[in-house]
Amino acid sequence: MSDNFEPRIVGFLCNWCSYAGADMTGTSRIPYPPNIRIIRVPCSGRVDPLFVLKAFQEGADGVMVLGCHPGDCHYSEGNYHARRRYALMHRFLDFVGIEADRLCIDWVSAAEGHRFAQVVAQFTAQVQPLGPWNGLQRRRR
Amino acid sequence: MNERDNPLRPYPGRLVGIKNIAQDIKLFQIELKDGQPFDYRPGQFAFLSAFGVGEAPFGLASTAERSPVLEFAINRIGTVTDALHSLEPGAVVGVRGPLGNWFPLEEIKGRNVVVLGGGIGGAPLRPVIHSILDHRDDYGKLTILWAARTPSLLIFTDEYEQWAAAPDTELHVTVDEGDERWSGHVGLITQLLERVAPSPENAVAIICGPPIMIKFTLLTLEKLKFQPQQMLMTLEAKMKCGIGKCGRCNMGEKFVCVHGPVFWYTEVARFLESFV
Amino acid sequence: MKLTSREQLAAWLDALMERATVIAPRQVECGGGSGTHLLLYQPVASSAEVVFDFQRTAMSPKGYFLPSTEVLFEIEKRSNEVTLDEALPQDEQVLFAIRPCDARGLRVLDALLVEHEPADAYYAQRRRNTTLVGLACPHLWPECFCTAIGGAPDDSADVDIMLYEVDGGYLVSEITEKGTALLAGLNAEETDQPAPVSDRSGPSVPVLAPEAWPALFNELYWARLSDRCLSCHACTYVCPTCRCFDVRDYTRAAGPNGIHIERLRSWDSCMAAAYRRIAGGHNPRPSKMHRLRNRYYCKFNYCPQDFGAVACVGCGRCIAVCPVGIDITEMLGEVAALAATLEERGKGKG
Amino acid sequence: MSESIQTALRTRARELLELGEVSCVIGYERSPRGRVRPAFIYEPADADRLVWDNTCHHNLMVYLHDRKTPPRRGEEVPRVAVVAKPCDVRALNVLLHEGQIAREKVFVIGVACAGMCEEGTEELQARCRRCRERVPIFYDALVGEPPKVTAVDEDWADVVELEGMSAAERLAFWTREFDRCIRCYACRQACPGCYCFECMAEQVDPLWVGIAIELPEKAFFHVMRAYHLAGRCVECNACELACPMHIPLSLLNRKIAKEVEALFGYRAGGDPQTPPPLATFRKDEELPL
Repeated sequence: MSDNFEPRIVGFLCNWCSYAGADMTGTSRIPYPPNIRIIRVPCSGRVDPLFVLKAFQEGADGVMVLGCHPGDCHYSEGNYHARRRYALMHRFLDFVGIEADRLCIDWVSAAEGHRFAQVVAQFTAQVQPLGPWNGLQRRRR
Repeated sequence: MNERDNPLRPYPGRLVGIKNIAQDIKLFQIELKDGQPFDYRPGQFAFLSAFGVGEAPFGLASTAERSPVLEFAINRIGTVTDALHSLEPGAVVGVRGPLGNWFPLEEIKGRNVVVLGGGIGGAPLRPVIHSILDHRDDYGKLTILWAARTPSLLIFTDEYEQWAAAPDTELHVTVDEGDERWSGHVGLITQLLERVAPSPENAVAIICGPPIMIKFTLLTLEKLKFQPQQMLMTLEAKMKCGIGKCGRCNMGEKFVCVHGPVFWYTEVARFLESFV
Repeated sequence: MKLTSREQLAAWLDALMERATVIAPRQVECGGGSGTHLLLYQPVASSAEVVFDFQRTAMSPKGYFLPSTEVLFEIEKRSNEVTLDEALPQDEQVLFAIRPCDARGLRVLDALLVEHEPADAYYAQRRRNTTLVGLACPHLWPECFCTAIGGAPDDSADVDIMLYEVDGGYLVSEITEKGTALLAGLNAEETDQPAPVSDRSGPSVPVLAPEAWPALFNELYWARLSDRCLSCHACTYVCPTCRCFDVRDYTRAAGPNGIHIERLRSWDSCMAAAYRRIAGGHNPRPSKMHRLRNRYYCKFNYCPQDFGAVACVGCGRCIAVCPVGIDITEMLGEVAALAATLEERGKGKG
Repeated sequence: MSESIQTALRTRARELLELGEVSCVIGYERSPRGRVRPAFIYEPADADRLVWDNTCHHNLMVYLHDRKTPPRRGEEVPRVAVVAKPCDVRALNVLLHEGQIAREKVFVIGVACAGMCEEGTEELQARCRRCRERVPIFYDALVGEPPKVTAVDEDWADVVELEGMSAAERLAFWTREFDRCIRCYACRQACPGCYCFECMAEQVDPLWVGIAIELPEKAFFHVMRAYHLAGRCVECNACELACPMHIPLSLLNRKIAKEVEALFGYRAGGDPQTPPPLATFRKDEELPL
């Protein structure tokens, strides 16, 4: 894959932690890859696997789900559910041909501006060599 | 190919006016672009497209006689109506029609007319009322029974005064459930109908509303000695084409879109499938 | 009548593929080498792909006239301006080896979609653009009952060209001018040999006359019959005459110059629970009894009244495909028996 | 063996109907074409229509969803009897856990099962060769003796084979398979675990999938359906057997079952108490992400 491919990444960010973390990254003027398109969600537990698959079908090359660190969920257990869900989803999507490396679930707190930048950079670098995702999509007529 | 040859093609119309007429109900005024001919009669319907979402059928709430502008009263209840409600004046919508049959207003000239409208079902009855009012001498007594679940759901309230003031015309309004500002009748349209008790003598009843309202209104009319051949109704069904192809709106062998939406009770009573 | 060999027929097909899309029975491998196959009408790139000897395809060829999904309009929307483009099909198609029952299915669809005005422009255009090359069945196959419903395994009424397999190749009968034109280039010799008559013996399936159906509408029978129905869409999708559809818009791309929308039409099925449910939740056909009964009435009572044709051609696909063994011929038999019983009972009372 | 089971089934069904214990017995019968299909017996005299053999593969639990509400408003939900193989009972367990079925409304006629055969052969279905549960976990009446069948070890060979491919090869595989789908929903309708009032595939607001019968919609439906059955699918294979396009749906379900077992040590339908793995969690668990 060409080196100048810029993956399109959709990030589902929990309102109470990673979204605020991303804010912190911005206000602290920490650079991070512009590849991520952020969608704010109330909790990582709200991220239905439907959203992830839909994102892939609508043109995402990678999808991130970022929630509160285990134990810190604003709703006490949403991220525990998300953890189980995506541990499985990961492996399943890989099985139908969407490489496991295109999906990431991680934890970023509201105070971790640096960590947010780092996680996004890491994931972008991980998706980049995979090239664009265009499987299971509509045939051009 | 001639554009007219594709019956699924919508024609662009511009929203020239949008009025809030009740809770979640707006009156859309549409001017067809490029002078597209659109000859329609009371009772007919058209498909409106909210481009990007899809199209759905709506009864025409206006008469060609009063204005070249087409009017539709639309309740926000599904995806298409939701999209229509989000539009601003000036927006372009698609119009496909007119479709279906119409009220036999010529046929019932000289007779007393009882109009029974329930909720948004009043929309296709407005052209009936307008036509009768505009040709007042051609018809006998006009009795309008108008109902909604709550006062905030009553449609065309700004016209009530005018309707009631017309010669030989009565307007009775009821709501299932009143509020602190409501001083009118409270109760179902069937109760109102029993109270008003219009005479079946030389009369025709015209009904539109939710299926359950039509069902019980028919029963009450029967109690008042209306015969099936004196009752007209317009039915609603899910439709995708409006031209008898998509197969969705049949009641037995009848398609609401082409054999209706206006039916005599005598026809409906012969349907294999119930409309409720 | 002409006589041609399979090799000559194949050569003609290969030449035809240069100028038209040829759709023919093709073996499709399933499950990645698990050994199962399906026979489907598909566009073919070479006569080598064509299966000449077959019973029936899993799907009827109706999808080449009323596609499972098609674009009705391409719509461009810029602030308050909208332009609409009809996406009318232009390609010339040849449907090779269509069975007489499937061709008859197109006649039913014609009655509904073309003759019943206004005509469906898309379907009508595809019909005009397509030449039908029929292939007679030597006899009825398992589940077939075309003869019970007015058809025949060698009925050439609805095709442009009819092929009959005979010793040494195929007899070619030119039915229409369109067919004659298509045959140009076929290497064949004139022959006096008459078309073989297929064996018409098949199951005896009594088909109740359309006017006899309404009396049975409220019988408990329909609830009992539909007990095992799963309310899936399989029978309606494989059926050569089912034509219900849904229409919806899709926004495909949005840019600074506006958005690109497609208005799509897709197959839909009267078996779906939500098929008649209106915005607001009311559903006049709430149970699977209502829906299965409607399907059969549509075929044997409504369509004859509305469009002048029984909407069943006896292809047997719905029987073969039903995961729970609902059998339209069994239903027809039971309905006829039920009608007879009711009539007896009526006489008894009279 | 089949014959004695069949006789016992008929006797039991007749009894239940005669005593008025149940309004209907859901079992299997032979169609006039000779194939086994679901049967609904309402009269004791019809009990002899019931059959049992190694082609009774339908999971009849799916029909219990039709009987969750009374036939007329205000009436009581009638009790039914249902013929259940061990795998079917696991599906029933899932439904019981999810509060779909009232246990007292179902009389389970459990059948000791020697396995079902592949269509038109005498060869056991792969899932039946692996089955270690020849007698249902629970029942109200048991018919038949535990058969002496030695189960082969579960090696997930079918799943492992696909796992061994490259992602691109897997994508090509599933593109080919999903492409044949006609969106007839036979898989979903045959599945006891798929009982949503409105399936995400047909939901219009929000519109997740849409009406098109094209690859994206087909793939979306199958992937999400399999995922929705994670920890709930009992591998009865009703979906695959119902599929008119021969899509190897069991591969999707089994991949998930394999991962669910590896991650959470859970197998669906074991009992009506344990919540499925995606409806619960452990705070201290370490999951590979």
